[in-house]
Amino acid sequence: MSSLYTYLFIAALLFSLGIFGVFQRRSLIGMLIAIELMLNAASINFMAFNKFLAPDPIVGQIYTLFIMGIAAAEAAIALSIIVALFRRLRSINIERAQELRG
Amino acid sequence: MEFANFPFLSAILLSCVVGLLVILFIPDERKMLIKWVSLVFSGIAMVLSIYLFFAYDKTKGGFQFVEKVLWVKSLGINYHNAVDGFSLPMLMLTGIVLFTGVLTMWELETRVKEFFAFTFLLVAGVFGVFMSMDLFFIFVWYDVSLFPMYPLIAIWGSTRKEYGAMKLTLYLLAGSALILPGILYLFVNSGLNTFNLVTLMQPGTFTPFQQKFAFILLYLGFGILAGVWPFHTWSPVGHVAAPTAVSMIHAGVLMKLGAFGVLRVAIFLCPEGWQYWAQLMAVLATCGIVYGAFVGLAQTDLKYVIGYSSVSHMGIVGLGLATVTVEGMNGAVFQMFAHGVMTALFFSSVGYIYDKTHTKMIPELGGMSKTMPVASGYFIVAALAGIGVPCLASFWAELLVFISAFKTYPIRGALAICALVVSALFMLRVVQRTFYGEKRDEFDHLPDVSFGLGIPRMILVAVIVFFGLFPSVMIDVIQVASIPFINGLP
Amino acid sequence: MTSSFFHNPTLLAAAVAALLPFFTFALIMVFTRPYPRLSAVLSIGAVSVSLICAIFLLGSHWHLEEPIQYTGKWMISGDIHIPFGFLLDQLSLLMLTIVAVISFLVQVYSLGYMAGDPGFARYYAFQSLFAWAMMTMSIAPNMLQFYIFWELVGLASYLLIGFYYEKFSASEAGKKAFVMTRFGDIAFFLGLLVVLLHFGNLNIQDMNSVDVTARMSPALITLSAILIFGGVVGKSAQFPLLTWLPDAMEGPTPVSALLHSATMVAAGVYMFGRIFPFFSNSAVAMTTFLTIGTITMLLASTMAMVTRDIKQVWAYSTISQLGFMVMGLAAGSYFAGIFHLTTHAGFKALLFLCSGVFIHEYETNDFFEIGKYGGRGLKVPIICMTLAAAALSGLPPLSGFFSKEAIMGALAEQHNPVWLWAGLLGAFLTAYYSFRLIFSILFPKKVEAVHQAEHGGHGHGHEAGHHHAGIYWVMAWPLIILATITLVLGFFHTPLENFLVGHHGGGEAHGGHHAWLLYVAVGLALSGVGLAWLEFGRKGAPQVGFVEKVEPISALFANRWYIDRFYRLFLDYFIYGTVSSLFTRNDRRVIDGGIDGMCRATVGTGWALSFLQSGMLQYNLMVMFAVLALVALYFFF
Amino acid sequence: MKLWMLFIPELYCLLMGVVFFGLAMVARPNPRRDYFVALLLASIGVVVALASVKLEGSLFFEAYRVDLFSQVFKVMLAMGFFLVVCLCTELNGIEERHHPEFYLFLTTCTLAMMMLVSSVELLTIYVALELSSYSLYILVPLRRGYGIDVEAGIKYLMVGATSSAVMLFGLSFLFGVTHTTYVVDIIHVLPNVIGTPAAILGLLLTLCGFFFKLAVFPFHFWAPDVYQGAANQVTAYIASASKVAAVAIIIRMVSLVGGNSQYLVDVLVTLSIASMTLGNLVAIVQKDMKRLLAYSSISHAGYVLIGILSMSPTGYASAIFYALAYLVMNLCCFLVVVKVAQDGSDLKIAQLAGLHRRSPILAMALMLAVFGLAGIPPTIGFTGKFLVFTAAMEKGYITLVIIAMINATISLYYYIMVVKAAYLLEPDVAQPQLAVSVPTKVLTASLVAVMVVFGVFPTYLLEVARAAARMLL
Repeated sequence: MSSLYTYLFIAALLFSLGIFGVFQRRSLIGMLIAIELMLNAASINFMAFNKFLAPDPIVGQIYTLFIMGIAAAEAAIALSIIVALFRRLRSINIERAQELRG
Repeated sequence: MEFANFPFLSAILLSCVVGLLVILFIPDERKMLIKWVSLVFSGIAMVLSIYLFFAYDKTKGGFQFVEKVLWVKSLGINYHNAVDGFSLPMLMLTGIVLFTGVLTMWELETRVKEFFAFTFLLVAGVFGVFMSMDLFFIFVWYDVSLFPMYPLIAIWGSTRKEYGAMKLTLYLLAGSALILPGILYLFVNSGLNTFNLVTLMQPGTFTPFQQKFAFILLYLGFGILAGVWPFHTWSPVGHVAAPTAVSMIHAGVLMKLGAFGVLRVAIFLCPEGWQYWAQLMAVLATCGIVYGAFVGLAQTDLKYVIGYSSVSHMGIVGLGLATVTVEGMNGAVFQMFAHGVMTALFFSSVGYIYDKTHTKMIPELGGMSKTMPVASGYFIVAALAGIGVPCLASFWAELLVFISAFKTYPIRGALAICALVVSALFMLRVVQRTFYGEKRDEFDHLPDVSFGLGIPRMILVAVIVFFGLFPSVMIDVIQVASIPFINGLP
Repeated sequence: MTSSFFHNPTLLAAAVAALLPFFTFALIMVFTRPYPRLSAVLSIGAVSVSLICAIFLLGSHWHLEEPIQYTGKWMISGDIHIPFGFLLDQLSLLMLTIVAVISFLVQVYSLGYMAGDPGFARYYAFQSLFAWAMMTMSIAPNMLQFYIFWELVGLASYLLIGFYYEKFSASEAGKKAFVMTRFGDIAFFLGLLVVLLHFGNLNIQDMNSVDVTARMSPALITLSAILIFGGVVGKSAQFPLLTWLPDAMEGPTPVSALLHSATMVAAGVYMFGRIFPFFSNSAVAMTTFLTIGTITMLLASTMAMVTRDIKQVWAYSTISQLGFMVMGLAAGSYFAGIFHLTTHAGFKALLFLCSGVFIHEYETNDFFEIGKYGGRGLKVPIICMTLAAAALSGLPPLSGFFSKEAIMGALAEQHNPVWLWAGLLGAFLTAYYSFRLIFSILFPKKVEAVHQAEHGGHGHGHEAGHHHAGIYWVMAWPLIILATITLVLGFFHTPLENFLVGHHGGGEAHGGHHAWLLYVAVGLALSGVGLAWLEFGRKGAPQVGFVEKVEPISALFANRWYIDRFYRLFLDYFIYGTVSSLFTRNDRRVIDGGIDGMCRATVGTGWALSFLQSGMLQYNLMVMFAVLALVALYFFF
Repeated sequence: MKLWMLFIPELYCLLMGVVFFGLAMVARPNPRRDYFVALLLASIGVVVALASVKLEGSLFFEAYRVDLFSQVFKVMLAMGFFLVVCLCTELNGIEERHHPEFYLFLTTCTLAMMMLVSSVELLTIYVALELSSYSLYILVPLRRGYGIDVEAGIKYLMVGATSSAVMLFGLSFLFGVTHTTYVVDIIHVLPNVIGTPAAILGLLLTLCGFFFKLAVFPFHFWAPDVYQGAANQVTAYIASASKVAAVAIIIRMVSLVGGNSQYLVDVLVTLSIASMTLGNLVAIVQKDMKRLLAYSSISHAGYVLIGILSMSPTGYASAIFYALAYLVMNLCCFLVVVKVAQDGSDLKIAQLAGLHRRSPILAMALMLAVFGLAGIPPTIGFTGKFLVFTAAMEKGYITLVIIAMINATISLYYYIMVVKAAYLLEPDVAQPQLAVSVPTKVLTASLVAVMVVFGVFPTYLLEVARAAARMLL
């Protein structure tokens, strides 16, 4: 069971779920979480490839750590903008933000 | 010649560019100063171009007054100017039309500075195309000469000016959308890493297939500007919208740019493609001749009439080029020159009439010969030249083209010749409706062309008559280029 | 070359005769337009110099053996050589003289006729242009040069016919003349091109030599001959292009005189004569020409029988006489045609100039009116006109008699007698309509005093008082000279024949062969005169012609057999209504509309695509991933 | 030479960031002071970048390479930064107390991009890219008083975050296929395995992140909204400097393939045509100047891709040249936008009416810039297009070139509409003369001069671009 493809499959599933979440959630927070899922899929990939294929054993772990850190920063920025949006629209529903188009 | 090393060609270009810069630094309010500066610089350009025409050594032939400076080494681009029998008449034409155009716009009062600045930019481009021997520069100059048309028409024009200007500019630049790929195609396939026309035109540089392919791209691209049927509709619309001097330069010179491009780039580089597509060229040209004449018959706007007559006359140029004969080429180049001068005269007199009466609709005019005998006289001379009356320049051109066309394509040639009746009919119809008949009282008080404003028109008439009486002055120069070229064909 | 040029009096004279009027034209147009008198002096001076040169040339080459040809290069382009030069042979010398004489007389006459016209200087400029074009054409050595000046003749007549440009009908007539003759010219040009391509040369002497038959197939010769003859049809107003000529009298009367006698229309017949040997290579073509000439002659005669306009009568008579000339030439008699051309030039100019005096005096074109106003009071013109009309009718011993007899003789040589009968009928009709006019003026119906008084009061305006006598005599002298020519020219029949065809005209037909013909022809002419007398001349004559009594025929004739109507309809419905408007609509809708439609479609696509950028973020993301998926799919398939 | 000297431009940016951070700490806002400090520092930054052009070497365990390619881009970035700072005389779109932060984030973004162009290791690339993106995410909603800025900001962020997630996923595959994260090693391995689905998927997904930066279709959706929503100066920065960095990194990534993948070429051709066409067509119907420029930037992304997809040294060189040309022309346009909309509002095209009277020099600059964008000689824009097309033609992509030229013609339509507004239309209400200060005039004139002079004499820049492109291989 524990072959490379298992992990890749899980990662791909996770990634797809993330994409699905991005499409499906109207709440900005929900979309943000979905994006985190996609990032995690990438992390799993890195780890799996590192474990099964790469000569240097720690590259994948370093990547994952970095991804986590950067995702945290991203979440912080996103949340701050979401807050600003909430102040203006009294909502964090993306459907409300449709002023720019065309 | 002691002046042999003086860069005459660059001097012509510089007189335009320097004129442009000087005008840019003159304050808007000094209108007279701007006009005088324009006159002086355009005069220099004209004198130089006429000098070149007569200084060209016909016995030696080939490219003369060569100037060559390496420009971009890695792409093989040179600043390379030279003239031969084909470009000399064109240079002279440009010089004359520019000078007379500047004089024609002497009464302009709105946004004078910008007008002359754009005009000089445009003309610099035109001169550039005519003298350049490098494909890159030909294309650059070509585009430079096109885009000032937009502001020139849109700002100073008349009937539907924005529409006309937009249509013209887009249409013509769409043509360059075919030219650039064509040029690059040739550049890449030559494998010589050079844009130099003289190097590329050596026989055997391109395979027949490449020539056929590139030729059609270049022919259509340049042909749009030459008003090749059915890509001609920008021309009447644009002419109608444009102000007088711009119409003069545009119909007089710019349309020749297209035909010259076909000659200089397409035909020079792809002679086999030329021979292959000549049939098609002849068909389109004949269509243009016949069609232009018939459509001109139904027009009620003076400028539309001239626009369609241009389509018809440029068809003659196309037909001449399509014959692949010495006479045809001579006739075509001569026709470019003759038509240029003639159309300039046309537009300058129509422009004057329009300025004074504020109409160019034929039904609203009438009896203008009584009201403005001189202005009408100039128009009538132009109309007669347009009909192809002997001893006016375009007669010879048409004669040569028709003889060679009849020789090569009897049916199409005969059709084109028959269109002469129609063109006579529509020209005379216009002359009759506009200038003859009862005069109209509402135009009584309008002044006729003054002596000063008459000068440019006199120059044009003199040129038409001079080359009508002494066609060999022109033909001898042209065939210095055409005979070796045709003889060198594979 | 220049030195030899100046030492050779022949060439010098030819050059001066041909080119001087052009310089006058240029001078007047550029410099002396504001000075009418100076312009007239210049123009008349030039034409008189030309006249002197022409007469000198004619005199010094009366016994010319070989034609003198001088050519210089005008333009050479590749294989096409367009020379400029002179071919002096009998025919061209004769023509040169005719043109010079008539031009000179007309210009002198115009001093009186055009006096006070605002366009006086312009008039003389155009006259000079006309003279130049015609004379240079006459002596052209090469058909290309011939064609070029042929066109210029057309131009000059356009300018002169439309001289009174404020008058709609005048400018219309000018246009009509130009376009209709242009129609013929196109055929002419095409014919020349056929010859040029297959024969390789347009030198008149070469075309007239026997080389042609060797180098061109008979079919080609016929084709090119018929095409070239198209030019004659246009210029000489032959059927079916004959309707421009009657309208052309809208120009000043002296112009009509010039046009109808020695220049414009004569050019056509002259061209026929010029390359007569070439034409006679093709029997088919010659028969065609004969037919055309006959039809023209008869049609024009019938038209002349019903009109009331003095100038139109002469115009129709010109057409019918041109028909005669073409018939004569086509029947194979070179001399007959040219001789009739010569005599016709004289008496037709006379007729028009006389009419001009009447018109100038009474300011009407209707000859019944002129008669009522007392036209016969003007002695010189009426005598001259009667004389000329008699010549026109072919009454002996006037010039017309001799030339017409020559033509009849030639027609009698034809196998088919139809041509001769047609010719005789024509002669009868000619006599009838000429004298219809003459008698109407001579013996008007009861003169009403009112008209006289009215006329005397303000009939012909301001100039009547002061310059009347002077102007009258300026106009009268040319009449007298022409009348003299008409009287005596007939007796130069034999010398002229010797001059023209003497040495190589072996098989020429001669009036003498058919003595009976002479009597028949004269008899018919006289009976025509008699009929006219019965209807118009005698006391209490009804002054209504026999044709006019039959309404439909009269209408048919008066409307020129509806040829004009047909052209009008053709122009309106076919050219303007169908071709031109179809093309225009195609241009606006299809070609231009297509371009505009493309532009609109582009903008429309842009507008449609802008909805892709919906405000909804997730739709955008979906598009993004969808495209990504498509790209990935493309890889796998 | 010390190793840290290779890092000087970045260090200098860091220093600038520290200064602005300090200024942000100071309580009382003083826009004039902030502006002059920024201008001074930015101009020195250009000098520093120029001075370090010749440096070569590598840092951080080979993860960071300093060569002509990267240094040229750094100079462009420093120039772009400097020019954007020049536009900040009337920074009315952003609240005064936020000015130091504005400069701070501009600086960090520039720093990140400088690092991006030098990065030759996947993680470094990722980090640098994210840093630059995050700075921009914050800059966009900084605008004051306009409801749309936050919406634009959140859309930017969401699209950006999604794209970078996709890119990361792709990076993981690249890592999996090549077993390394160093570009140098990938260059050796990748061409051999580029036929495999995993490799191609990895590369494609990786490129998504960069396409997002460059606003290539279909990753362009943020561009119009962000251009319109952000403050004018921020938009200017996004439109110019950020695009240049994106071009650099895309060149770097595509060159990994070594020209072996027809599939990748097809994809790039498709995307390039789609970008050009979509950008040009939609731009036609725009009313807002910045939105129009956004769509124009989408189409220009397509043109740049033509150079890149040629996958030849000349192609990369032409793309570099094009990026520079685009930087200059675009900044010139934004200069006019900023100066005409002095209150920091959005500029409608109709508001340009009468510009030729209000300020002839701005009108002329606008016309030249716009014609340059349309690719009309003798501007640098034409030369850029010419080079790009030449490169494509050398590979025989004639259809692509013809389509691109037709697109250029279409684009001319809306560019001319801009010129028409500036030169032809008269405003409904008479507008006062625009006060254009002398420095602005000098700036305008020099931008125009650069556009024309390097359009006519492209040799020098072209040689630099070629030398830079040679560094890649």
